[in-house]
This record gives sequence, C-alpha cells and structure tokens, in this order.
Amino acid sequence: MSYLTKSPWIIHYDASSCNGCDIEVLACLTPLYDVERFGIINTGNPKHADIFVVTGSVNEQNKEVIKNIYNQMPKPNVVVGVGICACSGGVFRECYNVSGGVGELIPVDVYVPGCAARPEQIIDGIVKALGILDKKYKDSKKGGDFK
Amino acid sequence: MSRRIVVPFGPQHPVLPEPIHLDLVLEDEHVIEAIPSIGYVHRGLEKLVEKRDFKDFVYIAERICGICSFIHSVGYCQGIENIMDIEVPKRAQYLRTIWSEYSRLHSHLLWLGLFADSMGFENLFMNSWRIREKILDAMEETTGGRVIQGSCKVGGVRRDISDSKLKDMVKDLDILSSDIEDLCHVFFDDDTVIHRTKGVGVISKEAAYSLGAVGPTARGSGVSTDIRKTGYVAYADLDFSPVVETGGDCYARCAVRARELLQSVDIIKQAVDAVPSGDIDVKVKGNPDGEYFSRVEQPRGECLHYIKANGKKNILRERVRTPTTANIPALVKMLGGCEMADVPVIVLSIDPCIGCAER
Amino acid sequence: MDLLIFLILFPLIAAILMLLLPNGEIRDAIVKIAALIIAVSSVYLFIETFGKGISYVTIGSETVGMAILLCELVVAIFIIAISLKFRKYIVAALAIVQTAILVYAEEFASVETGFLNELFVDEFSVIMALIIGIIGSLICVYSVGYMKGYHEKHADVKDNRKLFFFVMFLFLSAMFGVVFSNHIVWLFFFWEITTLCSFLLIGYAMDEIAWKNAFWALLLNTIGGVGFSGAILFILVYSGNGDFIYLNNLIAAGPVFAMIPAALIAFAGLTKSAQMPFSSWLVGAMVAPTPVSALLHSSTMVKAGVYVIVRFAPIFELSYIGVLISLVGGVTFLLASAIAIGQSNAKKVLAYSTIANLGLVVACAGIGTQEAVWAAILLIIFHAVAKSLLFLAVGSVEHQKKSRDIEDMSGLISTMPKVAVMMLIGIAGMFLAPFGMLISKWATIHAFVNALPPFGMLLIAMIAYGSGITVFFWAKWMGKLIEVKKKSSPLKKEATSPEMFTLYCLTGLTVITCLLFPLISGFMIEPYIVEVYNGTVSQLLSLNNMLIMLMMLVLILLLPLSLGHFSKGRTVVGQYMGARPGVSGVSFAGSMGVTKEVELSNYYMEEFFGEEKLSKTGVILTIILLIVFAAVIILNLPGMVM
Amino acid sequence: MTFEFFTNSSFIGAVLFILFAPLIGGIVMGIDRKITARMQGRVGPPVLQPIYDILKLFEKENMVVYESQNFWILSYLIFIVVTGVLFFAGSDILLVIFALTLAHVFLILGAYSTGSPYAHVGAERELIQLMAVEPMIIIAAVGLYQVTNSFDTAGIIQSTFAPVIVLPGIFLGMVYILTMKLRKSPFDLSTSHHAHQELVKGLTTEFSGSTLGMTEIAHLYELVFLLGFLFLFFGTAAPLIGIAVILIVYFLEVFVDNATSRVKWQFALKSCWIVTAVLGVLNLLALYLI
Amino acid sequence: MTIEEQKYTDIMKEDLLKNVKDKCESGYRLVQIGCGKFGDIFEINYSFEKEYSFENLRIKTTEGEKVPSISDIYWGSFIYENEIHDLFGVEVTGINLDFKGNLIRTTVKAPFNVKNVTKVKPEKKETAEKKTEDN
Amino acid sequence: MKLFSMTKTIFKTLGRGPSTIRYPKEPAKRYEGTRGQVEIKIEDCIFCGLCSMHCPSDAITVDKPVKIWTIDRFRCISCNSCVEACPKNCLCLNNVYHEPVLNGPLTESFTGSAEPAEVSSEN
Ligand code: SF4
Ligand code: SF4
Ligand code: SF4
Ligand code: SF4
Ligand code: SF4
Ligand code: SF4
Ligand code: SF4
Ligand code: SF4
Repeated sequence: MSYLTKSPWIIHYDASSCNGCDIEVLACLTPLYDVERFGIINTGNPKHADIFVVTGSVNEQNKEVIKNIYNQMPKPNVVVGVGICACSGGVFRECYNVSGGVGELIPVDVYVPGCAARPEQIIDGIVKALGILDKKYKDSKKGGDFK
Repeated sequence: MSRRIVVPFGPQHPVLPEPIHLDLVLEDEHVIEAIPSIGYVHRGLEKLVEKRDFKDFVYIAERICGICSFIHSVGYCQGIENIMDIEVPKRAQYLRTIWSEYSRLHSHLLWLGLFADSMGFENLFMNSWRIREKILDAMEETTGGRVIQGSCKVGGVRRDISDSKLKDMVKDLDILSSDIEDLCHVFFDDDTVIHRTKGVGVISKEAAYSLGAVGPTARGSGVSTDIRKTGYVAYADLDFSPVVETGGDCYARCAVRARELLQSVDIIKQAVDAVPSGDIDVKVKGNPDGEYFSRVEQPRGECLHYIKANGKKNILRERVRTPTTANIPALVKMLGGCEMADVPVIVLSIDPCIGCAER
Repeated sequence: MDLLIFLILFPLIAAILMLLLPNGEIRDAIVKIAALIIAVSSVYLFIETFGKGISYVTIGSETVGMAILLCELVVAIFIIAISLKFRKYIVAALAIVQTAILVYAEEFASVETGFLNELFVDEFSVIMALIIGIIGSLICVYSVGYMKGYHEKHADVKDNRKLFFFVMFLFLSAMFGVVFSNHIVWLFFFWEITTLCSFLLIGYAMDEIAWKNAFWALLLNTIGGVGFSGAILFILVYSGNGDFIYLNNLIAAGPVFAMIPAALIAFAGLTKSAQMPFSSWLVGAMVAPTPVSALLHSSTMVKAGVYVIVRFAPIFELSYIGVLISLVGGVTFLLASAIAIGQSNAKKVLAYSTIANLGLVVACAGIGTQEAVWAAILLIIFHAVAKSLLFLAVGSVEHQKKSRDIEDMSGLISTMPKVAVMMLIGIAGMFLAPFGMLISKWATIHAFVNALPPFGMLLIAMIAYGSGITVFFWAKWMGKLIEVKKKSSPLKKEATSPEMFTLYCLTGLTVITCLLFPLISGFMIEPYIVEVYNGTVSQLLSLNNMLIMLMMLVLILLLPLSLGHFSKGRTVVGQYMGARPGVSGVSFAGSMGVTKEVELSNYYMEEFFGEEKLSKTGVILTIILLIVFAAVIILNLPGMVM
Repeated sequence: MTFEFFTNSSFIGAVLFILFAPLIGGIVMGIDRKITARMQGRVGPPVLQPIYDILKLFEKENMVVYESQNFWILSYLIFIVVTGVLFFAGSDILLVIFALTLAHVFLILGAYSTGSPYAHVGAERELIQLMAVEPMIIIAAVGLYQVTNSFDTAGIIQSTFAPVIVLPGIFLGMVYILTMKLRKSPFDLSTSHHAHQELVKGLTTEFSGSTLGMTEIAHLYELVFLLGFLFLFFGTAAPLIGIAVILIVYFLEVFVDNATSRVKWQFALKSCWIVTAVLGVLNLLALYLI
Repeated sequence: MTIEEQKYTDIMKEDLLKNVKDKCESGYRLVQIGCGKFGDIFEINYSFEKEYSFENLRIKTTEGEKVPSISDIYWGSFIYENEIHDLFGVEVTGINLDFKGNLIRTTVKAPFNVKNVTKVKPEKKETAEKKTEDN
Repeated sequence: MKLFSMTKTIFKTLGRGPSTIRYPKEPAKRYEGTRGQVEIKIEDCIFCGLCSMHCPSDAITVDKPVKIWTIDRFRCISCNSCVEACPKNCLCLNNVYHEPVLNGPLTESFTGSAEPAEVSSEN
C-alpha cells in the first residue's frame, strides 16, 4: 500500500451539474460523513490533488476547464465522476449544450451513478478510486513515468 | 507603471461550489474592477420542453437545481395547473408548503455554512451542515430523496405524510431550533464575523429595488418583498411577514436568512397544525393551452416560471427566471471598491446559484 | 604621511584634468586610471597604517591655512552668488551668516590657533578612506559607461560631462579631506566643498526640477553649515587656547567642554546625513543621474554626516544630548523604512532605505557606548558596499528598461540574469542574515539593550518594528526580480562593460566583506574602539556566532548548486489560473469575451505607509526632538560661559 | 552559561531536533486535527495523518512552473532546520530569529518565483504576516535577555527563575503571534491547510509533490521550534509548569482556530503591532520599574 | 385557481422605452425580460411588479430587427438583454454592459432560434453528429 | 458584540461527541421510502413500452418483438416515473443505490422468457 491511499486529497469541480450532486459531495466533508477520517482533504487546487471529483456533464464551455484541471494534477491521479450527469449526461443528455458524460473528455476511473448520488455512494466511489490510485502508483514506479 | 494585480478568479475555485468567474483587478487588495461572467453550466434544458411531455417535464424542472429542487417543481406545476384550471387538493397544497419550507431550511443552513466558509470559519460551516443533515433526513424519509425530492407533480403531490410523522417532524424541529439559535447567535454577535460582514458589499434600499434584487438580497436592504405573500400554495392561510433588515450589507443579508430559519420552523408548525385531510392529487386530463407567469419564493428569492402552451402534449416555451439572475446586477454593484478578501463573502452573500441561473 | 596629502590632492588634480579633456576615449581611460590609482592608494594607506593606531601629519604652514580660509570664502561667495541669481534668498542669507560666523571666529577670536597636526589618520579614517577610495572610484568607472548612455537617451540635457567628472573627483578629494582633517576649520572647509559638489551634481540636468532639488539640498545643508560654524565659534570663543580646534584634543577634552560643539557638529551631521526633518533633500537628489545618487548615498556626502557624529560618539555616551540624537536617528529609521514600503520607484526605495540606515547609525552613535560605536561603523561599511551596488544595478536596469520602477523589474532574472542576481545579492546584503546589514542590526540590538535605560528599550522597539518593515519592502523587491510570468531569453548585453565591471566588483565586495567581517571587526574596528575608549573591548559578538554566520553564508553560496539537480525530471506546467479556459501563458479568456493578461504588482499599502503622512509625522516628531535638543544646549550654555 | 556550539550537549540537542522534530511536530499537528474535528462534531483523521500526508507527497509527481522554485523551497527547509538547530543547540537567540526570517523569505521567494497570481497574493500576505510578527519576536528576545542576562538560549533556559513571572505581557504577546505563525484562523491569511477561500492555496498554490512535502516538513520543524521558544519563558526553573502551560496554549490555539473567521490583513497587521506595543514594549519598559 | 392576475399589455416596439420609463417613474421594479419564439415572431415580455401587482409589457419583433435596450432606465436589465441576445439571436442595442455574446456561451449559436436543435435519437452520442443535426 | 461566541456550540459539540456515521464500518442509513434503483419483475412485463415513454431520461428501452427490457443505469435518475406509468405494476424502486463502477455504460437487459432473467452488462 502506498501512502497515497492514506492521504488522498480531492479537488471538486462542478461541470454542468444541477447542484444536487455538488452539495452531496460537500456533505461528504461535513460531520455526518466526515471523509477526513480517510485523510481526505478538499484542497481546491489541482496541483495538490490526487482525486478529481467531477459532477455534472461536459458541455462545450467547461470542456477546457475540466481539461485544464486534469492536466494540472500531478500523477498518479484518478478521476471520479459523480452522478448520472457525469456518467452519461443524465436527464440533460439531450440538451443542445450538453455533450455527454465526463468519460468522453478525460479518462474516468470510477463512476458513481445516482441522481443525486448519495454521500455513502460517493464514499464508496472514492474508496474504490484509492485502489486504482495505488495500482497506478505501483505501475508508474515500475515504468518510471515520473519523478 | 500601474500597481495592478489581475487575478483570474474562478471558474474553478474552492469557495465557489459552482463555476462563475470574475476578472479581479486589484491594487494592493483593493478591488478596482470585478466583472463576473457565467456560462459554464448552461445546459439548455428549457429547450427540452420540445421533447418531453409536459407532465414528465417536472422531473427536469426539479433538476434545474438540486437545492430548491422542490420549489422549482412547485413553480412549474403551479404554472401548468393555472393554465389548465386544475384545482389542487388542499392537503397537497399544505404538503407543498411544508416541503417548501423544509427546502428553505435546508437551503439556508447550507448557505450559512458556505457563507461561514467563505470567511474562513470552518467550524461554523461544519456545524451548520451538521444541523442541516437532520433536515435532509426528514426530507428523505418523507419524499425518498435527500436533495432531489421528486414529490411534486402536476395536479398535486406524489407522496403523503402520515399525521404521526408530521407530529414527529415538528418535535424534531423543536429540538433543532435551539441548535439553530446557537448558530444564529454566532452570525449575529461574533466579532470576527462582524468584522467580515458589517459594512461589506453595501447596497442601498433604492438601489436594491431599482436593480431588481429579490429575496434576502432585497430584504437585507430593507425592500420588503416576499412572493409567499401572494399566497400561493397554502401561504395565504398562514401567518407570517417578510423578514426585513435595513443594513444592506452582507451582515444584513445573513441576518435575514438566519431569521428566516426560525420563521420557516414557525410556518411549518402552523402548516402542520392546519393541514386538512383529503386527497393529495387530482387526475390531470388533456393538455394545457395558454400562458402563465408562475412566481414562487425560493430561498434565494423570487423565481419565475413562464409557461406558454398551445394545447399540445409538449408545451411551447418554458422560461425560468431564477433569483440569482435577478441578483447579478446588484452583485456587480456590490463588488465595486471592496477588498479582495471580501470578494468571496460578497459573492456568496447573494447566495448565487449558477445552475439555475443558466439552466 | 604624504599619502594623506596625496589622497586629497590627487583626485583634485584628476578633477582639474577632467575640466580640460574633451569627451572621448582618452578621458574615459584617464578616469579609469585615476580611479585605479585612488583605489590602490587607499588600499596602500590601509597597509601602511595597519596596526599603527593614530598618526598625525603636520603641514604647519600658515599659507595653506590662509589658502583654505580663502577657498572657503570663494565657495561661500559662489554659493551666495548663485543663490542670489536664482533668487534663493534664504540660502544666500544662511550662507552669509555661516561665513560671517566663520570669519568672525577666525579673525576675532581671542585665541591663536596655530597650525599643527592638521591631518590625522586612524583605523576609522582608514575604513572611511577605503570606502571612499574603492567604492567612490568604482562609481567613477561606472559613470564612464553610464553617462554615455545617459546622454544618448536624454538629448534635452546639455552634455556637461566635463563638469560632471570634475565634480565627481572633486567630491572624492573633499571626502578624503573630511575624514583626514584633524583641524576642525579644515574639516569644515572640506565639508562645505561636499555641499557644493552635491549641489552641482543634483542640478546636473539643469532643468527646473533639478535646480529646485539642488537648491533644496543646498538650503538644508547650509542650515547644517550654520550649526557647524557655530561649533567653531564656540570652540574659539570659549576654549582657553586653540588646542580644541583639533579634533583629537576636543574629543579628549570629554563631554564637559566638548558637549556643545559636538552637539552642534552633530546637528550639522544630521542635516548632511539626511536625517528627519532634513531628509527631503536626499529624496529630491534622485533627479540626478544614477551614479550621483550612488555616490551621495554610499560613499560620500551622507557618510560625511554620519562620520562626524560617530567621531563624537564617545562624547555622547550616556548623555541626554546623545539620547536626543539617538531618538532622531531612531525615528528616522522607523519612519523612513515605513515610507519605503509605499514606494515603487526603485531609487526612492533606495533613498529611503539609506535614510533609514543612516538613522540607525546615528542612533548608535548617539548612544555612544563601545558596542554602539562598533555597530555604527559596521553599518557604515556594509551599507556603503551594498547600497552602491544596488544603485548602480538599478541604473543599469534603468537603461535597459527605460524605467526605474520596481514593477518594471518583474522577471528581471529571466531578461537580465546577471544584473538580477547581483541585485539580489545586494538586496540580501541589506536585510538578510547572514549578510552584512543584518549583522550590524544584530550588533545594534546587543548595543541598545545595555544603553541608558529606558531609552535603550525605546530604541529597541523602534528597531524591532523597523526591521519587520525592512523585511517587507526588500523581500517584495526580491520577489519582483525573480517573479517570471513568462520565460524570455536573456539580453545579450545587459550593460556596458565599465558598468558590468563595477557591478561585479561591488558584488564581490558585498560577499567578501561578509566573509571577512570577523577580520574587519577584529583588526580595524576593535583597535579603534580600544583607543577611543581607553580600554579593552568586551567580546562584542562571540566568535562562535561569527562562525555560525559564516557557515550560513557558505551554505547560501552552496545552495544554488542544487539548481542543477532540480533542472532534471520535473514536469513543467503553467501557472494555476483558476482553470480558466483560453489560457495561454499568463493570458486568459476574461469576461465579455476579452482576453486578459495576469498582472502582478506588489503591495504598497499606502493607507498605512503613505509617504506624505509619514514624512509629516517624522518631521514633526524630529522637530520636537530638535527643539528639546536646542533647549538642552542653551541651558548648558551659561554654565560654559562662566 | 556561554554557548559553545561544538560541545556535546548542544550537539546532542541539534541532532535530536533534526531527527525527532518532524515526528513530534507531526503528532502534535495530528492531535490538533483530531481535536479540531471533534470540535466540529467529526471523527477526524488518524493522529499520524500529517505524516502520511507528507509521505504521500513524496510519492507524487513533482510538477513545477519553473525548476527554480524547488531551489527556494529547499533553501526554506534547510534554513528552518538551521533555525531549530541553532535554537536547540543553545545559540544566540537573535541569530535564531534572523535565521527564521531568512527561511521565511526563501519560502516567500519560492512563491514569487512561480509568477502565479494566487501564489503572488499569498506571498504578499505572508510578507505582511512576517512584518506583523517580527517586532514581537525581537522584543521577546530582548525581554528574555533583560531577565536572564543572556542572549544564548543555553543561558536563557538555565535562568534561576521562570522569566514568564516578569514577562507576562511578552509571553501573552508571543501567544498572540503564535496564532499567526501557525497559520491558524483568524490569521490564516496566506495559505491554509484546507482550501483557502480567497487564495485557493495561496503561497503554496504552485508547489506539488516533493516540493510541497518539503514545505510541510519545514512546517513541522517550525512548530517544534515555536513551542520550544515558548518553553524558554519557563526554562529549567519550571519545566513541568512550562509544558502544562504550553499544552494549554496549544489547545487554546486550536480553540481559537475553531472559533473565529479569518480576518483581513489590515486588521491582522494592526492588531499584531498594537499587541506588540501594549504587551511587549510596555512590559519591557516596566522591567525598569521593578 | 389563478393566484396572480396575469396582465399583459401589447405595445409597439417603438413605444417600448416610453412605456418602460412610465413604469419606472411610477415605482415599478423590473422583474424580468423574457423572450419566446413562436413561429417566426419573437415575443418579448417585460415584467414589472409593484406591491405584488404583476404586469407585463409585450413587444413583438422578427428576425433581424433591433430592439432597444432599457438599461438606461433599469441598470440591471443587461443581464436579461444579454441572455436574449445569446439564446435567441435578437439584437439588443445600447446595453450598458454588453457581453457581446459571451454571457451564456452555447455550442449552437442562438439555439432558441433554431428548430429541433436537440438530438432526436438519444443513442447518438457523438458531438459531430449532433452538430450536423443542428443544421 | 463579542469574541468567541462560538464557544457554546464548540463545547456542546465536543460534549456530544462526533455525529459521524462511520460508514463503511457502520451500515448506511436508509429509509423505506428512499428512492434507489428500478427493479423489474420481468415475468409480469407485457413489454408495452409505457415505462420507456415516460422515462424523462430515456433510460429504458423495450424491444417488444424479442421481449427484451433494458435499462441503462447510467441514465436512470430514480424518478419513479416509469413505476407510476407501468400498467402491470411490475416495476418498483428499491431503496438501495447502485454501487460505483469502474467503467460504463452500465446497461442491464432482462429477457422476458419463462427462463430466469438474464442479466448482462455490456460494455
Ligand atoms: S446526477 Fe442528478 S443530482 Fe446529480 S447533477 Fe445530475 S441531475 Fe443533478
Ligand atoms: S435558486 Fe439555487 S437553490 Fe434555488 S432552485 Fe435555483 S439553483 Fe436551486
Ligand atoms: S442553480 Fe440550477 S443547476 Fe444549480 S442547483 Fe439550482 S437548479 Fe440546479
Ligand atoms: S536610466 Fe533613466 S535617467 Fe538614466 S539615462 Fe536612462 S532614462 Fe535617463
Ligand atoms: S487552519 Fe484553516 S485550513 Fe487549516 S485546519 Fe484550520 S481551518 Fe482548516
Ligand atoms: S397499454 Fe396503452 S399505450 Fe400501451 S399498447 Fe396498450 S393501449 Fe396502447
Ligand atoms: S426511474 Fe425515472 S429515470 Fe429511472 S428508468 Fe424510471 S423513469 Fe427512467
Ligand atoms: S410499463 Fe411495465 S409492463 Fe410496460 S414495458 Fe414497462 S415494465 Fe413492462
């Protein structure tokens, strides 16, 4: 186990979500769910983050924003898409301004379906992501991808 | 050489739950210019009416926003019901009122937390949200959803609340109100909070009115406007008056919301006392034909659903004018000449909800 | 010791040569040679006198004495004439008063002064001579490159480089005179020459603002001159014989007699070293070409001011007059530092920092204890080296960037890496451990804790606040230099070769003085103090601490090696811009469809550190202090007369 | 009394500091986070969380805007260690303070060197903080000298009676300053542990991976150093009381962190200076009356 | 069960400014400006309120015609006018804060001016296809 | 006007102990009425397609000829609309949320033969 799994810092971005999933992500940080138990901190800065939590779907305008955040995250990192919107575009999938789930833009490692996704579900999702994070770290060490 | 600092504030910024951006031009930390811009979460859902049956559109209406989700569905349904002349059963109207006020409680607590966070008061944030979870529990138990309630439909509501549950809810609220009072005390009295809110982002009564500010933003400046006073759903039967503060600053806007928490508790109690028995919905036949401006009071202020239909299954136009949209001009005015540290506080003080502002 | 005379006369000869030679290679070469000779001879002087303590030189010629008095009169007449021409009647009046006093004293005082031991040299003089000789002449070399560029860029300024170099060398000559004079009238004569030189240099551009500032400097300095001549008058009138007209005798006389003349001369020193309320002239002097500022600030002019105060420091030990002088220095230090925060003009920042640092020296000298004097001399040394480096570096940047604003130096490390690094070293020298000024500040605190309670504590408080403030304005400047928004390739030629040469030398000096500081302390300052205070010096800073300082310095010099390690295997990504779309470099898509660029300016906090408000406060405070000062002197007078 | 750097005891002090300060600092901070969480009605992270965080950072990719930023941060870390080493080896306390300032200037330069708007504002604010606390620290050093007649920490600590008895004002002033030094609310102006509502991450915005790890380690060293500084006010004359008081003070810091919102820099600067003047300078002057 | 009486006044575009000014002077606040496209006609509603009495002015315009901004009368109207411009492509002249089409940036220019802009078949996810359908 | 008005709340909170649900160590709290995911009793389904028609996010597809009922879990918003639309009451919404998955889309098909329902997850 690498220490990455003991101290995953997250960054959350609201692609075009309806707020429902956002506030549930935030709720995870608050006393009832308290993800700091797992060492999780909401850093708000891509350069410090290990996990990118995206809510909502991709649209033309935020495409670049999501990419910018993703590209500024040091490796290894994982992406968690929270909510149906992030999975597929959800109810808004057919809107003219929505191009679909986050997976169409950046590689998503864990999807958390639900509308709105429940905090417990989000915690599950992040825990799953930790496994992937660990794996990515080990792979990269073998491959020597980064320093 | 100028001494300007230009900071791209947002769209991704930890204090902004939703993306907006501001181009901050600072001198030291004094804001010289701050032009906000939105547009990151526009989905274009109003256009979905062309695709969806007017009855099914309510599911989309409630996903305009995950915070006052319920009130959006009320606004939409109410519009259709008015066009079609549907008489919604009284019990349904009362339940709508109760859920609306629960939404307000949840939304205001959420906001108080975010607001506290915006000035770096983490504990206050945590404690606000701790209390809010109790509200969400009640919501989930009665509607099946924590944030997207999905219990309003054209012609009434989809779930009933048993009378005993209603009583329990009131009991829980009583316990909660003492916690809420403790919390409000901090917002009202704490020196460091006052340091961050008093005199920050002042907007005068006249300015607030002429800029078309709504909700707590307007009421914080002394404009007594509260769409609940038009008496939609069951508000006509209940006794309350708009909460008004006169400071016009962030402190006043915060105070309005804090006091509204207690007001909502009171309204819920009145409604529970008065809720009649009977059906919770009526059957809806036919299609709407006509137009209507449906106005409801969301936690953030007046929200307007304009519906125009021509007797088809799909309505012609649904327009949502959300409170945040109406408050943006006031926000632009507030930001002029503040300090950089005030920017998050001021932005949050209108309780911006970009999701619904852009739809 | 002909060397002393040589050091005074040689620059004078060089100066006159300058007047004769036309612009061109030849003169440039001669400037360099003369500078070299001056520097070498000052070093030679150091070697000659090393470990010898104080020694005197007697000219013993009535004629020279008379000549000096005559020259003095010529200078006075020149000042009066030019003041009248420009209708600066107050200056003229003051000059007349001062001359009248002097003439009266010389001619009608009842004592025969005689001529004996007119010049002298001791460790302190040698230190000053080294500063003048090395730094002053380096600045002359720098001017060769700089002034060429200056005139290319300022077509409207009349090319008067002949006069310029004449005055520069004259200045050096006068400064040597000041530090070598034992005869106070001589001292005063050289003193007046420096006033005149600075007047000419400040007014070099000959436009309205230059004249205005030049006259302002002249006015404040003649006020000091009046004080100085008052001191001479006092000595001649009240001393039983002419002996006290000699510095060594006067100081040896102790506070009972020497207090009043010392106080009056110190007052003149306050004006010359630009202490509040007289500080404004030095700020105004910024209109002059940069080498002039460097010269005024680091090795000449203001140093003459503090030199005399430090000379008289033993007199002030534990006296109220001394405390008052200290307080003037302390207030100046605190407020001038604070004002520097609000400035973005690099030269102004440097000017205020000079004023502040001199304030510290004055504060130390006023306290007058052994440690305090030790600290004061250290301050003078380190300040001279680092400050001249900074001024000249700013000058070179100014030539490239066409601006002397610190904001325009943003990212200098990428466009002018060499100058930027030297500037960084200079700035570090001004406020960071283990560099020079910080050592002095440290010594100052050590000195003040033992000084005349409770004033020592008051001064400590001023230093405490002042040093916080100092950190702020220097560090933000450093930040500006290394803050690269977008990498760009460095300029091929950052400055002319004389300029670069000077900068390299001064950078080297900054580092070397820090490295050698234990030696400087042990072999130059301590012997002086032993001599003046007739005793052994207590261990000022333990050897241990000095060693630690040295180790820190070495560490800092070694750390840049790590850069090599860091240049490999890092992922390079742009700055965090709120994930704004449309980002390329530091520009981003702003509201309303406009592309904007990040701008980064420092904080100036003018609501707290506004120049006007603080200067006013400083002037009022120091004027009050000076009024008390005057009152104390007047109260002491009757006792003296009897 | 006088300090000899190369004697055994000071050498041991220095080595112990280098080896154990991060661990102790990490645990103190972990407990801090735990208590904070409890105050917020949460469970909170494991006590060793700060150490996990740091270890994690060294597993991450090092992302930089310019390579030179790492140089400044390395210097920052080294000089924070030097500060602590000098302190625990019993060196001149003014020297310690200057080394601390130097270290912070390196940190600030690191932030500046990235040319990032958020780091820039963070750096400016950090400088303001530095300017705000500097007077108090110097005055504390002078106060300690006045009481113990020694500038060496080795000498101060052996004072025959606890300096706090005559330096109550200065001690309180130091406690006030400590909030700022620990970057705790209401003075977490330049950066903070969680997301910073104004500056994203302020000072540290552009640091990542091992660079950020180094700043965190430096933070731990500094924490231990600061607590050690407070201990000087008790010294060997009252060590147990000293430790007890420091624990209480630290708890109060956590409490204050939780009970206040962030203030603006104007207030931070003014209040620090006023506190310094009222508690520090007056205390110094009062020493003469005793 | 009408809660609020719906008052509409149809006015000519030319009279807009005058009518709005009247509203402003008699103490109304601007609630919203909303547009809808019905057939080829753009219907723009200007909603006002005074003491809970809710009234509308309505103008009609067609493609290519310009509509004057009321931002000189109601400063805050820019937000609605920009929105109408961005979503419907109606040109509003003289807005005080003109975002020039950058308030709500959409993939499809003026989406509400285009029929059937949404994807008909949900299976088709590719943006490319979506765009072809848009036309 | 006072400092530390938070004191009471802080000490109350300290005294009360953390309100955290230690999920996943403790089970998640759920209510009976919580809207989770759609379940189908495929045996009862007549493949009329009403559910599909009323689904606001087109999560359901019904293929009448081959009797396949498919739901895309990545689209379902748990709105209950289909349940209300179904004439045979063969749909219901349970109160369990779908667990996070590593990749999508996540469709489940049910075939209406007499055989046990076949569940498949295609990629
Ligand atoms: S999944 Fe649902 S709750 Fe979440 S953002 Fe999308 S619509 Fe909102
Ligand atoms: S105002 Fe905000 S909370 Fe209310 S419906 Fe709109 S987006 Fe949701
Ligand atoms: S603003 Fe809109 S998108 Fe955001 S939460 Fe509210 S309704 Fe949803
Ligand atoms: S640096 Fe400034 S003063 Fe000097 S020549 Fe250039 S522009 Fe002129
Ligand atoms: S200092 Fe700020 S960021 Fe750090 S734990 Fe406290 S509240 Fe959070
Ligand atoms: S259930 Fe209704 S809609 Fe479906 S096939 Fe039968 S009659 Fe038609
Ligand atoms: S619950 Fe709603 S979204 Fe899900 S399948 Fe049924 S109708 Fe569709
Ligand atoms: S509505 Fe019911 S019966 Fe009809 S297809 Fe759907 S699940 Fe089957």
